[in-house]
Amino acid sequence: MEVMSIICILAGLFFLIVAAIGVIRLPDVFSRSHAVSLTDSLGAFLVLVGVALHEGLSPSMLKIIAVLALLYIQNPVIAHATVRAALRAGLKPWKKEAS
Amino acid sequence: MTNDSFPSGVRSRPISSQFLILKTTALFVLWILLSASFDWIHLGLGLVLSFTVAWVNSGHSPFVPKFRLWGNILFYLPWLFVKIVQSSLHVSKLILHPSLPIDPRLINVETNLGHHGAVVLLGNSITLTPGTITAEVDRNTLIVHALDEVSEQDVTSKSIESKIAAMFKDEEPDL
Amino acid sequence: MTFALEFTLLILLLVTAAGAIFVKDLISAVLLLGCYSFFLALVWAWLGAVDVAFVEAVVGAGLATVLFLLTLFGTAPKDNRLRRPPPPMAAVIALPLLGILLLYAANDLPEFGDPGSPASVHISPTYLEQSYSDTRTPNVVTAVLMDYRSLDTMVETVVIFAAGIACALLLRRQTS
Amino acid sequence: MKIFLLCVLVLLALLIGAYLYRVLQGPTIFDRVLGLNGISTKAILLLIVIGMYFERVEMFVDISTGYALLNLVGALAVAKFLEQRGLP
Repeated sequence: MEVMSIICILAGLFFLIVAAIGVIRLPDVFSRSHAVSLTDSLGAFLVLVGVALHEGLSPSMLKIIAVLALLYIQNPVIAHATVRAALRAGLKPWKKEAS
Repeated sequence: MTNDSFPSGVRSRPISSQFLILKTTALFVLWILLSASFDWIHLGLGLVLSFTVAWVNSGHSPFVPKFRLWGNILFYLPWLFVKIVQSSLHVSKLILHPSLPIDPRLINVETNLGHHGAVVLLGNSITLTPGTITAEVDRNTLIVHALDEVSEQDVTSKSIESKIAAMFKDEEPDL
Repeated sequence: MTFALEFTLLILLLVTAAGAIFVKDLISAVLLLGCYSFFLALVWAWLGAVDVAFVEAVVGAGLATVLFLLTLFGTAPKDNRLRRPPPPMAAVIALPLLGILLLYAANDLPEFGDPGSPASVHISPTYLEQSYSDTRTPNVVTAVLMDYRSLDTMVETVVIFAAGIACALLLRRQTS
Repeated sequence: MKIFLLCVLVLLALLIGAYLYRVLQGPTIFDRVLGLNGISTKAILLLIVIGMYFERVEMFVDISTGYALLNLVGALAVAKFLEQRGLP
């Protein structure tokens, strides 16, 4: 169980690092939001599952699952709200130059 | 409590007792999770409070899924998760690639879902999948920002939409 | 070894605070203050003060951000730009000196978590041992705030309530 | 295990630095909002891993639930504000 939780946390950290690199490297708001949603949907999931596996069956595991459900419900809403605000404010998405 | 205070353009359903019970139950479960104590005082207080909050906030009750639909959604989630893992790997590959081979574009997606709940579910699924994000929703039209060609095909191939349409085929359209 | 996280968080705090001062428009400053509250709450949680961390998160990151934004809603759009004069020379010299003086004074404080420090021998053991049998409240901080000092807390609540009503009156939208 | 968790914590804090760079640097206000959302997700994770480090997860999970709920309110307020006000 311990090994499983360590593997889960490491895999989650990989996605978190990739997302952080993406947030720095990608060119504009719209593409950066993809990187952020990458973190939110898979990195956080794997880290939290790792912690829940470490805890075993207990009330705190249920609470962690509740936090996870909360993240999964709210993160798309926040990402959508931000991107919609950006689009309505008249930002143009970055385009690859025709080469 | 009537819904006369809403402007005429906004459609609002009357308070359904089903929705009230559902909301009370959800709030009560949250209360138990957060308090983690099982005295009579705590449980009774939680029940009263969650009912009060549900009652005060039941101005415009949204669509309440039937029991059958809940089951379908529960079976839909693992499938969505596999989808999320696939596209996460794809987006990671894009980001870690030295030359950053992205080609972002905005696409219009016309859907045939005639249901509020279905469109909300579709938009959330698209946003939750890395590589695509819903930027604007207007009834049956979604504007989606996709990171590259492969991500775009995720949306245009309508695999998510057909799945949701199969789930919602018994509901009467309300859009 | 355990200093690694503290140092990282404190450096993040410093960077955020400096950024909030030097950033150009007010909305960005509000967002940076939200970040600052997040980091401060993390520091509190790392030091073991979970209740303080909770209050910091609720008030600093949640309520304060929303209230600042409501205030910005009420102002004209061109006021969102920050026009700040450069800091006076005296402040640039005097404030770091004051900081060094405070650090020097903090040298005499007891160690973190020292069991023989005045704060942990005077009245804290009484609270820790007797609060549950006295008040039946499982959380010691709540017992101190709500039972031993309940009058104090009540008057504080009255003040906050009055301030809330004043804010609601000021921020009220004109319906006509 | 403790050493491993400490390394995870420090790594998460450094990742927050990347997002903070985006908040400080971001050309538009929306970049800053995006960075703030990323930071708050990381803060939730950090809190839970801190709880795991101290072996008192049940206490820290409560705070992270509060964080998550507040984060939603704050982010939606900012998004609504920007939608009505437009680009500053």
